[in-house]
Amino acid sequence: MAAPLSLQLEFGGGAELLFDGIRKHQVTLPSQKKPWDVRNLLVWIKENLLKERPELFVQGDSVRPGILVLINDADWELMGELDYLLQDQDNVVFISTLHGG
Amino acid sequence: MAAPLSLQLEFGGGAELLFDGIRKHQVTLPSQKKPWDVRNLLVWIKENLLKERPELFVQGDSVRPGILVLINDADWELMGELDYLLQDQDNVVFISTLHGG
Amino acid sequence: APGPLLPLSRLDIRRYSRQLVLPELGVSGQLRLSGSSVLVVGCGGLGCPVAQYLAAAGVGRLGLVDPDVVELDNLHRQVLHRESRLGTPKARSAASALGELNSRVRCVPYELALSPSNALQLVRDHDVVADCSDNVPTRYLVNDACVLAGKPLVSASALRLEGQLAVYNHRGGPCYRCLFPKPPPPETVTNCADGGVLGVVPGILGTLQALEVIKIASGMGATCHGSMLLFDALEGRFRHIKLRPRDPRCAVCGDHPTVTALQDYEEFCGSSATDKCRALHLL
Amino acid sequence: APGPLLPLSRLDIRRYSRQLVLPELGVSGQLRLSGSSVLVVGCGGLGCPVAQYLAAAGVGRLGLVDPDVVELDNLHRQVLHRESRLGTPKARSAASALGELNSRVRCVPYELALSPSNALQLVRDHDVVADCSDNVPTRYLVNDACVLAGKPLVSASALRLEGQLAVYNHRGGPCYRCLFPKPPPPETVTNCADGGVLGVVPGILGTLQALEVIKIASGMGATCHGSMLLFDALEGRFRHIKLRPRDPRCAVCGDHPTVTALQDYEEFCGSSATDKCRALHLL
Ligand SMILES: [Zn+2]
Ligand SMILES: [Zn+2]
Repeated sequence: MAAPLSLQLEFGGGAELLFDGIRKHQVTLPSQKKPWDVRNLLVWIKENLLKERPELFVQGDSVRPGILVLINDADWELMGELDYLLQDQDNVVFISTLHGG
Repeated sequence: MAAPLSLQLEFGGGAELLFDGIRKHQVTLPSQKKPWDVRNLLVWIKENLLKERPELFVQGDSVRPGILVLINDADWELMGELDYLLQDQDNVVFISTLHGG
Repeated sequence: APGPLLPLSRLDIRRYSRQLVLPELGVSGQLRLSGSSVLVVGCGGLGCPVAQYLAAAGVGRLGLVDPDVVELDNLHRQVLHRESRLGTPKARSAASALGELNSRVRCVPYELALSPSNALQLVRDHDVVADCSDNVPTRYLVNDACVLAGKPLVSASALRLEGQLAVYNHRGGPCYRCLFPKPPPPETVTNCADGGVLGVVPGILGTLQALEVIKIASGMGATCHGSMLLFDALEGRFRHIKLRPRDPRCAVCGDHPTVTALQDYEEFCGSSATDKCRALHLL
Repeated sequence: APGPLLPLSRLDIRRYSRQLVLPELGVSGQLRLSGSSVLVVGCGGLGCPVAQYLAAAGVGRLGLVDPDVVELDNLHRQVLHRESRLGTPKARSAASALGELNSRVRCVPYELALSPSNALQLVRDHDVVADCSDNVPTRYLVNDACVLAGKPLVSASALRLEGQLAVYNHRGGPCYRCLFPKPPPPETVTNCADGGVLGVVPGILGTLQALEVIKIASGMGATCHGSMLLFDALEGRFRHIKLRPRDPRCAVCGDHPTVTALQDYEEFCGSSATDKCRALHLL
């Protein structure tokens, strides 16, 4: 059994608008048999935080194109993307790319 | 006996010019009987790092007016100033206030 | 004092439409902005971008203070001025450029050096003060005038490849003297003439300074108070510093202030209030 | 291609004296700057401060691309333009303002939209590209043209109270497509017209973008490559993000690229290359 995990989730660049405009969420993931990875986290967010229009946030089992995921201020690609095993107190940021000038 | 301490020292705002223009110094303070505080650190810097004109950096047992000291990104006044007991891996910044516009 | 909150005209709504749609600002924030006045002390490397973005955003009135005239070695960073205005007082040159950008803003040039005899009245006549000056005595003068007049002070500075930004005397936070009770020894102070400055560095600090002014004047709230922003252009890196609280023993904003009127700041600092010469004792 | 390194005139030495004294720049850096050319794609909220500080710093030649004319709702953030230039092409308005600031810089207005048919030649004619555009298809077009022409790309964006900055295709680092291989669904993209933008936010991002261009063009070295800077104006906070390396499977900069010529980017993105209307399928 993996113990419950405390995470700080942040949404920015407009992605926060899918979460009632709230940028910072302190969340606790319940304990589960397998360790929590980012793939599980996305499902958990979709089921527990996302209020509407999930297609604007997730696509398949990943985030939709144009959202950058940061784990402790590093591009998630450097951390293993969906397979990254979350640690207690991790900071995970979902940021929509901006195109305005 | 206090064990040796590894510190990152940084100088900026012009204070680096007293240290051969080098901004970041990774230093190890030797073990000594009493724990290292910032007061001791200033003496150590004066004796080991400061090349010339110590009066432009220290005044009495403290830094000269116009230098802000930061311990782990917080104003040293919040940490106890000269009496703060240094911890291994602390980051200590000495920054000269700028006045230009 | 804030002016009356006149409704936005149809042209104002067009002009500011891109920021009116922001829920954080909205019509009420824009009205507070256009009802507010800001004193910009110094129309140089910092003052130019500050005044430019405050005028564009629709601050009601801008007081522009500078005793100097435009010189050729200003133009690499003082972007409101022009080759055709070389020799013109900077405050007038800035006011004229701002008028072309936004004629709805009242720009008042003050072609003079801020001094103990005029500072308090000028500061009292505005809601927020932006310190864009270039020397130590003026930094203390502006601070003390803001404390005595009860005005928030957004202070920035830039030199070589570095910059610093802080909000003082705001919402119970510290003032400049709380941090720096004693002025630096004159021989340790470098000015832009001696030390140089990459022109875009005051541009970066000035735009950040304008943002903090806009947040205070529009009521969006300035989160920069109680903290300082440091910028290192060579590394391209920002650092957020947590500052000490207000010092109850501060000479000017403390519980028992000893500075209750403006002083002689050139004497206090041992240096002259111009960027041109470093220390009085060198004269 | 870089021009010949002409020596600095006596007036140049006066004009740039405050940055010539910086050991990090010096005469050799200034000469590289004045021998270099920069393409600024977009003369709006980002392009104005970028071009302003590049011209002030003494870049040799500035190409200014924008298909639009100056409108009243631009003036809260597009600080090179003026009320008297409403209706004038932005590229021309910007070039004219820059000429008044620094007549030593050659400013070439291109009153056109960057397109697959003209982008490659324009990018090839400059040493560094600043993407100050306002829509998704142009962002991919600029990126691909920079990769095909082998030019560094300094890219910034701003919306509402946020901004982002990165250097792409530089010193072996990633390109825009390495990070974003697929364009965002058009219905998820907000532009400044719909979402709004606080005017000073592109001012902050644009000055930071100008700094990165100056560092690359003068050879001071851009430390921003391989990282992204995020700015949140409400919190007044910067965040430095470590980015992935170049993707060897990237469609345009990878080891076996499939994009070897410019494409139809409006089709690729499913949206139009203007800030005005959001998605082609909505037309
Ligand atoms: Zn105080
Ligand atoms: Zn790529």
